[in-house]
Amino acid sequence: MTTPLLSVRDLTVEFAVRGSWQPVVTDVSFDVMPGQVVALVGESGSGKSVSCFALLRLHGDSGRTSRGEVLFDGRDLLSLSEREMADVRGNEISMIFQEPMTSLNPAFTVGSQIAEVVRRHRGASRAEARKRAIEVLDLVGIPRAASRIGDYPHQFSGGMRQRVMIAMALATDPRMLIADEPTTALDVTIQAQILDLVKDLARDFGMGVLLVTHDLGVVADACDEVVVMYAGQVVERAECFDIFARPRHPYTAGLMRSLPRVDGMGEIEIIPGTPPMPDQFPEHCRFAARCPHAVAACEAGPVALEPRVNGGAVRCVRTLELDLRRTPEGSLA
Amino acid sequence: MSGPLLQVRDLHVSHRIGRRSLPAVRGMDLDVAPGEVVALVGESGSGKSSAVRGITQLIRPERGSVLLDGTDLVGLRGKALRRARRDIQMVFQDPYSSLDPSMSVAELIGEPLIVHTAQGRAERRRTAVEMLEMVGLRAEHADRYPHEFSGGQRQRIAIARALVLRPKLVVADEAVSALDVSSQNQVLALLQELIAELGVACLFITHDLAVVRQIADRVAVMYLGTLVEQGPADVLFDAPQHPYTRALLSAAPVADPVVQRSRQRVRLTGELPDPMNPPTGCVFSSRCPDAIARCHEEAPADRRPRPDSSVACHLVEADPALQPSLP
Amino acid sequence: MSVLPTTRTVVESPRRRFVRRFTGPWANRFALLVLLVWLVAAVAAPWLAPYDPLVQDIDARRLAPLSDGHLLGTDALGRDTLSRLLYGARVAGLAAITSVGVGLLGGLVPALLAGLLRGWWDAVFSRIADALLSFPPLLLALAIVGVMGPNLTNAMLAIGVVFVPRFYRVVRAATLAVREETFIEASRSIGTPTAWILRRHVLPNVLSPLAVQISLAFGFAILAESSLSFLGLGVQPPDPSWGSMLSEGRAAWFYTPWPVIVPTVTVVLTVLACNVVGDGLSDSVGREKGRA
Amino acid sequence: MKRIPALAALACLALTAACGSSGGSGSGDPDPNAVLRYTTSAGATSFDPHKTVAASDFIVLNLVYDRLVHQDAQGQPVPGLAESWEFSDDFKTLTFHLREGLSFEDGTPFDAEAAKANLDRAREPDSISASLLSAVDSVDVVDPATVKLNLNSPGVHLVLTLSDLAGMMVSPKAFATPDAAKALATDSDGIGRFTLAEADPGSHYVFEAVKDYWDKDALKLGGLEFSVATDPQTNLNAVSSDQADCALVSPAMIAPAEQIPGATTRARTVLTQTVLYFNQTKSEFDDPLVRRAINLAIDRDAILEGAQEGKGEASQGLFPSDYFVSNDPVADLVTYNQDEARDLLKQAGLEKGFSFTAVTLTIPQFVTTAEIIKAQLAEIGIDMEIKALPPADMGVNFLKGTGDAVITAWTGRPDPSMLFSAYFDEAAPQNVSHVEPEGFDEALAAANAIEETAARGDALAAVQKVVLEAGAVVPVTFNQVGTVCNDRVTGYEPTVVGISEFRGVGMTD
Amino acid sequence: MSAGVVGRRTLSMLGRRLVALVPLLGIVTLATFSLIFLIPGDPAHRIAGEGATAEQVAAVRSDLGLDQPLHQQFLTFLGNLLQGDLGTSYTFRTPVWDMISARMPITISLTVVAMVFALLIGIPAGVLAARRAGKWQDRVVTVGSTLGLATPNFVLGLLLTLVIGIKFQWLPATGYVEMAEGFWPWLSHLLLPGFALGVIAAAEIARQLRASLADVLRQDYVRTAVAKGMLPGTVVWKHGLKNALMPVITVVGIQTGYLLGGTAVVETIFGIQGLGDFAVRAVLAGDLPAIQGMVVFAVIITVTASLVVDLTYGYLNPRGESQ
Repeated sequence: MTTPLLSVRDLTVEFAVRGSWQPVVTDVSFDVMPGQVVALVGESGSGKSVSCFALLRLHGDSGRTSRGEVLFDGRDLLSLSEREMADVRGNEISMIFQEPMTSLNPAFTVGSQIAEVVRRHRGASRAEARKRAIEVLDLVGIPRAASRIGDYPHQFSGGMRQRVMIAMALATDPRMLIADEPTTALDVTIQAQILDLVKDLARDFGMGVLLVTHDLGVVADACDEVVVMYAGQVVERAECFDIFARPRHPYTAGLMRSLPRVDGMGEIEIIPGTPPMPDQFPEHCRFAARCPHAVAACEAGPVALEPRVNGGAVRCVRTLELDLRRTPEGSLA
Repeated sequence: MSGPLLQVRDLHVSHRIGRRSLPAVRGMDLDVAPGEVVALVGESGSGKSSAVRGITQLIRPERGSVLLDGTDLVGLRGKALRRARRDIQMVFQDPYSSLDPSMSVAELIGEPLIVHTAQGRAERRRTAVEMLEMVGLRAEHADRYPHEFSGGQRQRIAIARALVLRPKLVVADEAVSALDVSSQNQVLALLQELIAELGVACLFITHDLAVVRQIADRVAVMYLGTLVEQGPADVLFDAPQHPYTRALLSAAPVADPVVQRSRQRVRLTGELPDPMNPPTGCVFSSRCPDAIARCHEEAPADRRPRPDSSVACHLVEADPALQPSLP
Repeated sequence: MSVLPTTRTVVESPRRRFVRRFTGPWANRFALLVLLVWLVAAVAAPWLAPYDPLVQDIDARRLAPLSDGHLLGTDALGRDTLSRLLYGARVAGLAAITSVGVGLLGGLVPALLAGLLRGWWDAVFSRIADALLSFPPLLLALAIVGVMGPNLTNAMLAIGVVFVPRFYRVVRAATLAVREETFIEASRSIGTPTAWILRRHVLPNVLSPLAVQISLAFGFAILAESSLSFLGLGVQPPDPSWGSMLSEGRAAWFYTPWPVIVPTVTVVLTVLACNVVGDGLSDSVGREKGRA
Repeated sequence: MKRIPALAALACLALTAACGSSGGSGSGDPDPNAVLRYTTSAGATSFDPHKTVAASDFIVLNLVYDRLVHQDAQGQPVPGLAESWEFSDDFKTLTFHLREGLSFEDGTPFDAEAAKANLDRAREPDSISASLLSAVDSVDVVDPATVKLNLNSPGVHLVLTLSDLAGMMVSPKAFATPDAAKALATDSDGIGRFTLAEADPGSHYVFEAVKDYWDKDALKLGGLEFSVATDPQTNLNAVSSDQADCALVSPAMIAPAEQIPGATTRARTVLTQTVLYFNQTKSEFDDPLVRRAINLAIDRDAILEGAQEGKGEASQGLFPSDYFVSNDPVADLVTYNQDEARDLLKQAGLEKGFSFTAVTLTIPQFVTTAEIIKAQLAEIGIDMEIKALPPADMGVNFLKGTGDAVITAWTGRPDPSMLFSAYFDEAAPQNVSHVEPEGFDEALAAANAIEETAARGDALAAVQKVVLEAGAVVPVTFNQVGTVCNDRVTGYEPTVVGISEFRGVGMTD
Repeated sequence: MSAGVVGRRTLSMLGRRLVALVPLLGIVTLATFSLIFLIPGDPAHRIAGEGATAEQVAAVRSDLGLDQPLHQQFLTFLGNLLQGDLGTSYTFRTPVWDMISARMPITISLTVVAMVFALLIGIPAGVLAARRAGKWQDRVVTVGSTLGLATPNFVLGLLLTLVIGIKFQWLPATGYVEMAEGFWPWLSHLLLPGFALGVIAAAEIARQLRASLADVLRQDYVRTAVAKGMLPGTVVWKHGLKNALMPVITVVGIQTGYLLGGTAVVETIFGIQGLGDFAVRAVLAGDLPAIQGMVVFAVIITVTASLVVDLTYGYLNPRGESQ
């Protein structure tokens, strides 16, 4: 196997809450290989977005990375200077966001916003940058790209804006793309188009993609590897087909089963309660309070992320005792 | 049961934008039987929210009738409309803005009682607490304010408020789409349980097909202001007739890689046309992968492939026995 | 159905939350204290003032503070500065209250009507407000005073007219914003009568931005009153106003700076307090930003 | 025929220190092209010397209009446009010998015809000077260089009267047109040291020196810029920061002005007096008892102290204490005696008091004076409301009927009789109530028939007694007036009349 | 292309704004005309003077056309106005327009200098505070601007004349000279009054910019710019500022009116004979034509300012017209 493009090790992010630092994300580790699409899955508040912002150090003054390393091509991004980091952003690692409606600057034309990043990182001339902008807009399937680079973001629909965002992210031929809920705000038919585009780009350009989402449907559709987060921790990490077929963590299983499916398969089950807030994270298993399989051992102390059967990792003391597969009848075995 | 509870006929709703009028719903027929859950599905811009507002008279429809239990809501004004509203209550999409932040939970749940009943303060409070417990909150929550609750909890409050008058119909406008997976589930289950228990009919508006499948008895699919297909949920999901319904279903990913990656997909190109100038002929003709020349020229009439469903598409074979005989 | 876990936040009504947030920063508490002091001074000036503010004592002119029973000294005519300051607070307070009252009278109701009814009302009222807004504030006040004659009542009236379009705008915008809120639609969907919606949902939510404007208007009114009096267009001599005290003291600040320093500090402090309270209000009444 | 000894010696009596002071402290010769920047607190309401309503306009107008007679700093008459003059023995004819070869700004030659036209215009009923010239019956042109005034009564006072607005010469062409009054209001057309080059009425005036002016000693400047800032402090600031070369100083400003480095303040007690003057047709002022009561209710020392920083003099009558007209006859009329004031009010049936409105100037000194008067009148039960108006139109408004009384400054007049004629003569436009004290005409005529100073002083003192017994005015304080100039200014000397003519003032580099 | 589109849109917006001005100016003119009815009692009587005889009052009445029907009076007023005839000042007996036009350059100079001060101080301060939100720099700016807003400009003016003008003699304490006499003499006379006048506007701009920029810097598109690798300066001054300037421009428009009003006080203190000084004199004298002329003129200035503001909106916000 090749070496990972991005390797995240024990990433811990803290946020200032009423004057004290609260860990919001604890010991997150995963790898992304070139050409691979890795999904970071979790509900809101699970720390998935915080983690991916921390990779590019985009979490403003109120957050800090207190531990861990983010190795990109062997370089630790967390030890770079601000200026060096700025050279990485948008150049070697690009990022797209959830809200295409608000992620583009309304005051500048899309052409200038794309050209800007080309000029910044490639030192291209105005004309070259403009040419590149047309090229990438064309690549992401914007019709009549040459005539649309003079338009402002508000003149594009949501799906088109997300394409523009992707075009902007691709303009510098980055080796890695971080996509934070790129399809959540879009209609399903448009969502499918965008997902296909991302998949194609990963495949065609050998780009590593980190796809942050809460939608297991999106994961099932597009990803190679899945990292499931709950309450600021990675609870399970595995190859896509395997994790869907044989989830090893009760939360993963619960999440999959709580989801209504458009194909009508399976009975819906509900995870009772709500996830804990960062200031209520327990020392022991963070899912124990909601876990149908919880036993006394679950509350004995911190649970480590252990290697998982069939590869990956899982954070559950009972993982080997439980069979969390969905039976054909849709009930627990 | 005799006849539908809600009978919508030829509903037209427009929005005024400056001096221009933007048609959002153009001719919609829809029935909801007592105790039935009907889902109205569509993407953004399909006009489903406008349809809801036209049905509940939050916007006065341009044309058409909305019969609730035999009374036409269109044209009702003042007191009569207010009285009629007792039977048709709403749950809104955004649980953050649909509850007045300056009112306590008990006041919020009690507000419909002030309007429609002669209950005194103490009685209202008792009723409110009852409702709170019914939606899984506790009596001590009654004196708190909306901002102290999570989204799921707020939506429970909104449901309590909608059900406190025991209406005949609850209209839920994207009631769970702003919620997280786990609370979405909880709220959905609660809603399902309560409407079954109270025998309330529900018009459920959403863009999420998976949710529809879970909750709906019947489904109506909207595209650009018109219903393109409607029928029993199982039938519609298993054998969608309209190309748009098919596209919609195939675009919604299934959370199972094995199934998902082996599915046949109907790829749509392009985006929703401008509602100010819809395509000629069939509204879907500009994006339809199966469109034939006729589709661009003539708007299809509703066809009935089965007694309980209808499709507006030239390519669908109608059951001749069910086709209304033309004069 | 399962019972939910208890919510994490402490039980707190919006009013208590507002009080907690508002009284949090020391600047707000200090500003409130300043305004309170002046309120008491204005109300109780006749009892608090050690001397008659008009009584002259040519032999005790321009005394420095703390001399001869004059806590803040005396002015060029031997009048007690403290007493004049206290009575000046009345003038300032009266000016502020009257002008804000005029502003509210002229601005609030049309704005609610325009915001709720839209259409014709909105068009007419908004045109008038625009027209009023195109008069520079102090000049409009000057013109009114110039035509009606310089005295305090006219000056206050004039400043009030300045506030009308400003209040109008704020209230109209807030009404329009509230109108768009889903909870109004939700309430309408229940069948709530319009008057009830107005009273129970619109007004409370319009009041907070208005409160902010009012406290800022108080500051401006005091500033404008002192400016007009400084120019001799407000309070007529010998009645004390902070602005006229400053302008009188100014002729002789060569001899002693006190008659200038005292009213200056007073005006600055009071206007500062009004503005701080306004800022504090706008920070405190805002809806909970973060979603629970 | 004898020349009237002007008020030379008398005037100097008032000056004491100032008379001895040297002109300017500047060194070197004045630069003939220098422009002096002067800032003061009032401009001109009109450039029509005859039809203006403000006597104080003289301050600006004297720059552009020469008079038949000029005054020196001590108030003595000196030749102006008339090289000399003489009376007939009975003082009923006054003959002026005019300077020859002069012409007006518009080129019209200055001759006896022109002088006659002006004198006639100054005697028209709507002229401010009409009452001052009521002794003149007719004006005859004797020859192109001689005019003769035929008088109906002895006219000793006329010489100095003609050194004021009354004697200013305007081009006859300018006032021959129908809307002369309007045109002259904003532009001058005269004969004098300067021409008006630019005027922003009420705020800024630029004067250019006339080339080859006949009196080389009087004109040492290339020009004069007049700026008006109502606020006295602003005027001082202008000199402090070298934005002006000279500024008017009023009593309250003398001490601060003396602190300005590189500048010299020259001020002296002058004939300019703060008064409270009644509109006898209004409020309770038709009753002489009331008017006299007010005269007694006022503590003038307190006002001198409070409003003028002690600079000047508390009035004991209409003239300063060392003036040639004695205040003795009115000593018990102009004094501070509240008991008697109350008594008089009681006699007038007003023991409960009354209220009235006094207009005054927006200038701090006057506002303060008014405030003190208000406080003092309150003690005898009279409630005075103060209404402050800007200098440019306070007088106009008062004359139009605004206010029941006015607190203002009467600018010094070269001849005491002018003061009497201007404010107490029934016909005088400044006499707002058009009421004349009984016996006034006779007393004044008698004074104007006496040439010898001491005797004339006594006669004028009698006029004063008539006026004050009628309570026609309340004298308050005499002012110290002067100018602060930076040390480049030479030759400045304050005049006893209290008006800066800038005669002989120059500037060094 | 974009420039053309913006240009055309701007032009059409300008057109619409100009059309919208018609009713506005109509109301303003009517209001100005109506000032005469605010005169307590009979205006003719007031103008003629309290002691005037009945004939004199009648003469004034017919002179001013007050005996004509109201609509006629208004039409006359409007007609004169359109011809630039603002009447003749009662006090100075000079056409009001002449007086205003003579003083206009002075006051406009002063206002412009004040506004330049306001922008030069307000914008960097606002940007600094927004970038360092919550830090000591932010607090300094906040305290400074709050203080600036609360300080009456006459207080500041007095202080400046005394300290800078007189004590240190660094700058002239009073007066005004025309630019024709040189740029520096002109500017130096306007620095102190301009500062005294502009501080409130500077404080307002700083506050507004701080609020809006802090808000903009939290926007998704700013995060996008950072994620693109844009350097902090570009992010703030390009992406942030252009969006944050909208409310600031509004403030600038509003402050133009306040500045114009403030000249009344500032010109009095600095002995500048501009329009503010003129307004104060007219007001003190109750000189109705002068007051009316003043008001009309001031409205024209503020309306022009708001037009400029709207045009700037068009540039800053390609989405649409105002707000």
